[in-house]
Amino acid sequence: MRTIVCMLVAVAALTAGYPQAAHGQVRAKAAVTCVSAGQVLEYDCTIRLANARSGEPLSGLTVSVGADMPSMPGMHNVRAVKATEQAEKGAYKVRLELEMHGDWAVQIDLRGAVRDRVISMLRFEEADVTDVKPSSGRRGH
Amino acid sequence: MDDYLVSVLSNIGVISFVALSAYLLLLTGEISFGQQAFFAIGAYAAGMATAMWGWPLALGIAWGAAVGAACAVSLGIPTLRLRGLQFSIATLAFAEMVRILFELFRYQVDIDGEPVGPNGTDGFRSIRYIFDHNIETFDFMMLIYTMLAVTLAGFMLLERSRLGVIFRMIGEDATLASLQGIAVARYKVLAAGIAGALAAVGGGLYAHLTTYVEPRTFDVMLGVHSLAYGLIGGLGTALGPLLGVVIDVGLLESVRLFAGYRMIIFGGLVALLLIFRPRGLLDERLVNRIGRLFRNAISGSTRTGRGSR
Amino acid sequence: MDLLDLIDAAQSVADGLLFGSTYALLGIGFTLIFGVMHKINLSYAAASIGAAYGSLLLLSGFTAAPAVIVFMAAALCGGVIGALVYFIGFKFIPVANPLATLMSTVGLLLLIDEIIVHTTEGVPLAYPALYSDVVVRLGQFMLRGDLMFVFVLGCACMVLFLLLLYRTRLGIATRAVSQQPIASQLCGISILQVNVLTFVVTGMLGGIAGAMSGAAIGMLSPLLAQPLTVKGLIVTVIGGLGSIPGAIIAGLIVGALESLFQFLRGVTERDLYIMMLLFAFLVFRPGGIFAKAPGRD
Amino acid sequence: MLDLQGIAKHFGGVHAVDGVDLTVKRGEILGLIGPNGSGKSTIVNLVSGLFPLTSGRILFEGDDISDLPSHARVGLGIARTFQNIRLFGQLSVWQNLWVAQNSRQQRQEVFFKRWFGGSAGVQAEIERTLEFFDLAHKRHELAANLSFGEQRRLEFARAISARPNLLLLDEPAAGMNAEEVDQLDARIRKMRDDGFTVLLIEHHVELVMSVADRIAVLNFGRKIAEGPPAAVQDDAAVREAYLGTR
Repeated sequence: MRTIVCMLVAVAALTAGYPQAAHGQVRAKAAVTCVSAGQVLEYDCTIRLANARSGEPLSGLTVSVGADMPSMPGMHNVRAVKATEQAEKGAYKVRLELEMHGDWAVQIDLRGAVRDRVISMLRFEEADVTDVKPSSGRRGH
Repeated sequence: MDDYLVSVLSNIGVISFVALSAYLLLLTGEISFGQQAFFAIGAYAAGMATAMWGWPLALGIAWGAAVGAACAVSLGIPTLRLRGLQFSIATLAFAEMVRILFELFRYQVDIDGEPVGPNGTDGFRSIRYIFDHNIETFDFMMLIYTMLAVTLAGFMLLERSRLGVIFRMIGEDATLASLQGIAVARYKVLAAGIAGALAAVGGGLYAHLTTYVEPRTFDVMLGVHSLAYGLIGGLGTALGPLLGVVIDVGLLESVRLFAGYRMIIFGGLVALLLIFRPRGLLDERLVNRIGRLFRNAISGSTRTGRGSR
Repeated sequence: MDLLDLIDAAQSVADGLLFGSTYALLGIGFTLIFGVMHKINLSYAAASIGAAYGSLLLLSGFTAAPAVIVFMAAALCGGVIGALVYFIGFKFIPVANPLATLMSTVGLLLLIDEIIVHTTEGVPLAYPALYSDVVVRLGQFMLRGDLMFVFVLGCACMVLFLLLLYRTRLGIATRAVSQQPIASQLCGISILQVNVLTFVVTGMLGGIAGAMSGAAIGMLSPLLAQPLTVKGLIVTVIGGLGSIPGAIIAGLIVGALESLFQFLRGVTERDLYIMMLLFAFLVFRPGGIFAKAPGRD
Repeated sequence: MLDLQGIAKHFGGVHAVDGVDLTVKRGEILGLIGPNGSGKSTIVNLVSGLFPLTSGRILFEGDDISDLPSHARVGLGIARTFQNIRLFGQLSVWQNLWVAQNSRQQRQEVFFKRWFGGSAGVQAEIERTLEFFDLAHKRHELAANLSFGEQRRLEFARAISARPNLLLLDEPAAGMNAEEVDQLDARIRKMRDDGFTVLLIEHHVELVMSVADRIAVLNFGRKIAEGPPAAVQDDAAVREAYLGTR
């Protein structure tokens, strides 16, 4: 009983000290297209960033791109690479070096005027890269 | 601090929770291939609490832990009476059931004009708590490690307590333990419940760390790895599984010592290590020996202290 | 449900039953190793897939090798991998520690799987399907030639295997070791020899099962190892740990049910129901379909 | 104190114990002997609740305990040792004794003391037991690292720590040399003087004859004789069981 009371008090204390949500923050969305860069497992990706609500392109940000395999959490954590901004407004380019073919969660971290993280699920195969389609089961038999 | 280092350390911290969860059950002699199920339950429950219902993070994670513990207890009651191997397979079946249920689970609400919530195989995206509240990744890492430190302190206390001794007794010889008057079934369910809560805390943190989860994150491999951490690191102390995580995620994966061949090394390491140290690097004997050294050092110093008086 | 649906359902059950022979073979392998060592070899299904890959490697020099050769090569590779698994994962690990062997075989599972991923870069390879152009029609109902081939081959392997187990000296020694290890040692049976041979034989069986699943699906992928491991475990448990006839029947049942569930409810839910079946068996009937009365101790 | 009423245990077709009536009175040492496979160990296992009875009843201090799980029987004060030593090898000697201390007295301890380190009284009692069994210097050693003789003593000490009303000793002299048997003899006598009730199962006939107040003899799962040591020694049925028909 005493333990339960202690736990409740601890939870209450933790909740009280919490920051409030900063509303009205800019939320980003990203369109990612990747093509094979010639080398096996190397891909050139173009990222077009935009304000999720207004749709206007987001430029002048520091963008770093990492990748993780959802099927192996925390195991294939590819070191994040800085993306270079392109002439086209809101477009950034990056070269990814992956460890194996398959589904990757490309993780785009934005810093600067907008701080956000956008996740894009892509299937990297030998020839091409496709979006992971909704509810694509990976198994037959 | 380097972003990459922060992300690796955060991963190590989060995975440690699952490793500790599997370790606790290993102490009571049960091999569970299903701790990833509670990791998943914690991740979804905590994610739903913060992203969909707007709860604060601490409450969300506590809620995830509670749901995880409740599920673990209700799984433990029918399965813990099974013999070793059958229990392992039952937990495996349960974990797969949970994973598939999450593949079928769709429940989204509209937040800021965007559907948020679990969406079948696509998973549960935009658990954006740390971005909405401007929490730096470094601060979140510190949060993970604070909670890990608290958990470890709890384990240290457990090891010195009667409860820890009872868990180890059950693990070594359940029949003999019951002949010391220990209600084995009750303690096993208790251990399963705590283990479920721990894994769920890890899951809650993981969901907020990566901002997305999807069902296949929680497949059998995660559970198998978390078991292996305890066995590599050792079953003598709670530091063992942490050592296992550091060796695997920290050394093999992040330092890129063996580049893409990490899993081969890992698999081989598990197979070979068990030949030479069946109870891991930090096993009971080693821990006992170190403890004795400490005691000798302390008693030695008090003895000389007395002598000088 | 009208007649057409009924025929479709029956069709999927028949397909599943035919494919279930693969599960039955895997189940036999798991069961036999469990019988002799009293340990589960979790790397078994991965080794089977590995053997199927090995057969492709062995025959990579020859273009379009005949099917029989492909399967024999798979069996050969399976035998070799089986022996390796025994020496790495079982031989030197203390018998008294069941946990250690379980994990060492998990380690081997990861090892084999990852070696496959690395040598093939994770890309699925085509596997020769056999008699895929043959279809036996009975009105609306039809039997696929490749599945029938798999089934016939599976049955032949089972018959051969049972003959080996019950009619040869090796088989008798194996059964003796599984029932009375110490007594059989005193009778002059070398446990090491029997163990190695058991792993080789079950490895060959697994190799054939791996080749069979490759042939039935038409391709090989490292992603197959995990579901096949799970299916093998299910079959072993439902068949009652240690019962060979149980494993055979459970393999066919699981194959048929799986296919039926898939027909009725789709792929995702199929796996859910199979897992629920396994869970229910463990909780309510842990001894499997042919549960014996509990003996002494 | 302990009352076995027609207990039987069948394993498939094997009638390991087949309708035995036996009474252990408070404060006595009852020796239970019999040839190999006569069902002695099965009786201990039945009394400690390792497997269920096929038929019959077990009464302890007048209450039927036939259906109680084994940990509850320990709670009532029935402790035992094993024919082949069973210890918690990965735990220290002290820990082995600590958890075995499961008497009513310990249940009354305050929460903190009970789960962390034990109260002064409990600690003192463990120390006393350690001294009595000459294990005090091995207090922090893992049980697995002890010598055979020490392990036997630790097992004995652990059974005593439960402060049992009834102690079941399953072949405590197995594997001991003459000197150790003498020590054991002395310890069992001391325990009777301290008010323990003992059911002693033993192969070592001299030891039983020397310490037991009464002796019961089993053969093929049935009781064939019961009485004071001298009387049992002269019993024709007993001689026949041990030596075969003349």
